[in-house]
Amino acid sequence: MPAQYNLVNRLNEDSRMILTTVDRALNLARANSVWYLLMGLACCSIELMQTGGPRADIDRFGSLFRATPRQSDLMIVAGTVSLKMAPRLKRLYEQMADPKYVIAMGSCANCGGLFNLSYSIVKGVDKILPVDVYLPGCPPRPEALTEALIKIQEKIKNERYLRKKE
Amino acid sequence: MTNAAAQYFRNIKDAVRTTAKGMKITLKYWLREPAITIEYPDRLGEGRTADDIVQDRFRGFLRLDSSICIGCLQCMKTCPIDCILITTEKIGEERHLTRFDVDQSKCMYCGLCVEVCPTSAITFSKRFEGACYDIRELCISHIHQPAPVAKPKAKEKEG
Amino acid sequence: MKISDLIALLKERLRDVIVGIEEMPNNDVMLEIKRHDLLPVLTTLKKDKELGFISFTNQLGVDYGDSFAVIYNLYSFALGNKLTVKVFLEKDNPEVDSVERLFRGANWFERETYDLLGIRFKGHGNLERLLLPSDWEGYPLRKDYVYPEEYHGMALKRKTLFEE
Amino acid sequence: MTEFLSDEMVLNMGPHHPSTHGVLRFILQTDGEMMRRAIPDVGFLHRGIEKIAELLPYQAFMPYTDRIDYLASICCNFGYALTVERLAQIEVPEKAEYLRVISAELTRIGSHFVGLGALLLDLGAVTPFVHALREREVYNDLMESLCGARLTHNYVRIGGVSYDEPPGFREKTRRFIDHIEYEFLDEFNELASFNTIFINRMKNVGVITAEDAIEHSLVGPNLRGSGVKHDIRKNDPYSIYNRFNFDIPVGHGKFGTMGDCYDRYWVRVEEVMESCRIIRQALELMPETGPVRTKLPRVFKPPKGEIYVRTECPRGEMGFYLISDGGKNPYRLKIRTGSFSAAAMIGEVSQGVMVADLVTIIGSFDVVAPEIDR
Repeated sequence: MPAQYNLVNRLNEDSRMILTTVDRALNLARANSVWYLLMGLACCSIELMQTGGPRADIDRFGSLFRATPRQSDLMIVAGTVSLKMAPRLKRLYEQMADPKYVIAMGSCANCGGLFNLSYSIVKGVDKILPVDVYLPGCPPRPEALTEALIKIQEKIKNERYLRKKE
Repeated sequence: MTNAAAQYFRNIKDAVRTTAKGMKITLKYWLREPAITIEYPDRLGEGRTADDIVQDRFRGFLRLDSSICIGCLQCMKTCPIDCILITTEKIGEERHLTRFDVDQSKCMYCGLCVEVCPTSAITFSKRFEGACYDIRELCISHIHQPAPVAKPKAKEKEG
Repeated sequence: MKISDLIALLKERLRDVIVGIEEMPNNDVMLEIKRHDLLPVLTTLKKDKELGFISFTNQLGVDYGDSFAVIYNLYSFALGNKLTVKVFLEKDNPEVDSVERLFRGANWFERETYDLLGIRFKGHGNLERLLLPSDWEGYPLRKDYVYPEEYHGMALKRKTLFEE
Repeated sequence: MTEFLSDEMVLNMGPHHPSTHGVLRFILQTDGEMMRRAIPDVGFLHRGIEKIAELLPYQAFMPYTDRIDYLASICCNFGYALTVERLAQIEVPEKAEYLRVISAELTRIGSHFVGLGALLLDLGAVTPFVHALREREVYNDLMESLCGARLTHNYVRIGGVSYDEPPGFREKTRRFIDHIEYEFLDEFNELASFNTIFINRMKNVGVITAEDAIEHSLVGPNLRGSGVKHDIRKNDPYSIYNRFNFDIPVGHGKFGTMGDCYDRYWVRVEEVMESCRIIRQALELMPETGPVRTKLPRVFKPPKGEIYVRTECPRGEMGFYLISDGGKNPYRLKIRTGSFSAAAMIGEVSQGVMVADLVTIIGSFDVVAPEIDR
């Protein structure tokens, strides 16, 4: 069993033993049920669909797509965000319940990518949303998206969820 | 009345038949060997790495062989979105490459720079994994200390 | 139909209004007409039994620097021929009759041309911006278009990673 | 605003809605379950590709054509390359023509898989979509071995193609199309196309007559679904399509009225079979060796002139109107796409149907958002 799945391996190091354990247990549950919002905007949406498809099968990680922001934890911004779409994207992000994460999938979402020459594109989704993981590729392979999801899971596992307000 | 009853039973028969058909197809793929799913990243199969699941010509991250780069700046000029930055400097007698950065977050993996390179110094690797928490990590430097550029003529003689 | 035959036929039917007619590459005929003749000419092209250009395939606007042009691509199922109709417009008053009533498929094409080039179509039922947001300023496909700096507080420039 | 009937309601659908196939928005004016009007609102993916074309050299614009219709990138590549070649009168090597046709038809198959699968997904049948995606993975591997990318292939170049076929490509392609034609489509039809519920939802919905279809500039499978036998590959043959023997499938009212959603769906299924036929013939005829690319000058300048070239994409006719002023960049490039007029048509045919049928109609037109907005 990999180290991060072990709930009590830091029993002796941490003085706040019980609290961290609850944190870890919670994080384990959270990390393995990351439901993502079906935010397919452009070319990357096909790869996003194929990631949920039979070969990459992202369900293995407990992730499945939701069409509504209210039920999702992760927003995969898959594609080019135009200026007309940006306010809608922001609203969808605001509708998601906390804690929420964002993957900028592909070059366009990272920094505008090949549409840097265009007049109607948001140059990078991090201008309007806080992005957790950047994923290069145009479009990234399903395996690359899987890797990004693992990065999100790692991030969730390292978070101290209950002590956030301190 | 009898008509309606006949229709009712026909519907039941139809439902059973179509469900059985669907289940047959599902069963066929369920029992299929090898399975369609590639269990990236944990179980890729015997001795396989992430590079083996992509095809030979896969256009992944750009890679530079700085020993044969002649510093002609063709790739930088041909890139439509300026995702390559090269600076050269004259140190002593020879021209040195001082900077060869590729912005992988912006790159569209079109291959124009690879096609235009006269010595095939810039090529595609099979690497596709590059997710990171900070976008600055995706700006990849290929030159860490000034390296002398290769001489095009010398290269030709070798070839 | 052969290109030369089509040109002869068009010359016969539209004797008075043709400004220029020439052969284009790819088996196409370019017919240039004046602005106010557009609607009658397209009506003739569509309604004429022999010509029968009933398919409206494409429409675009062009900024030629000193003038605008609207180009229509038509196709005739009966003849199997393509036809390109071109109308030049003045730079300061780009306005032309709408053909939306004649070809219903032209509706969105005209809206798009209006959106991106600012060419107005007289008689169009719903001439609004189609692709860009309704509060967008300027017409992007004009040659003298200057990219905006920001839109609703979103800066449109981004530093490259090399500068950071 | 006061003119609203008491039981009328305005409903917003999209731009982020799973059944609108990308970012497409509809404003629905409904009366209970009946729909009075549906007004499409597009432009959520307007990326200004036509402006970008004016800023880039001819060769450098090629990767952008991939993104016009990401499901059929080779067909778009093909159309653009053909336009420039016809204007500059560049000869394309024999083998490159075959590789182009094979890859374009493969793309058509892959694109229709998503189109058909997504339509079924919208109607609530998730399984056929997953089956279609599974076959698409095989197609993706095939294309990846040919040109190195799964989706945005960027394979066709002005004056040829970028790579020769990889070893074993013919064999793999043959196996793939055999599997599609003789195994997968039968299975798919059994699973979905001839399902009673599916037929009942599709037939007599969104009927378009042939006259209406022509009047509204519909193209491609949407036009053929209404019974108009018009295919650019036959009527205005480009490349080497006139060497192959294939039929144009048209709708004929298989279960309901001619020109309904089922006809448009069925035309696509039959087109997949026709594409398989073309690929099989092309694989037979393709020369073993030979150059695949004409050498062009590094700064390529076609002569001054204007040209309009149409090609048959999976979503219908794709036309490139190119104006060259003799410089190294295009002066103006207009891209006419099939989805553009189809999206306009959705608003017209969805008057007076049920709200749930709108989803059927959108799916049956198989629109792709970037093709509408460009």
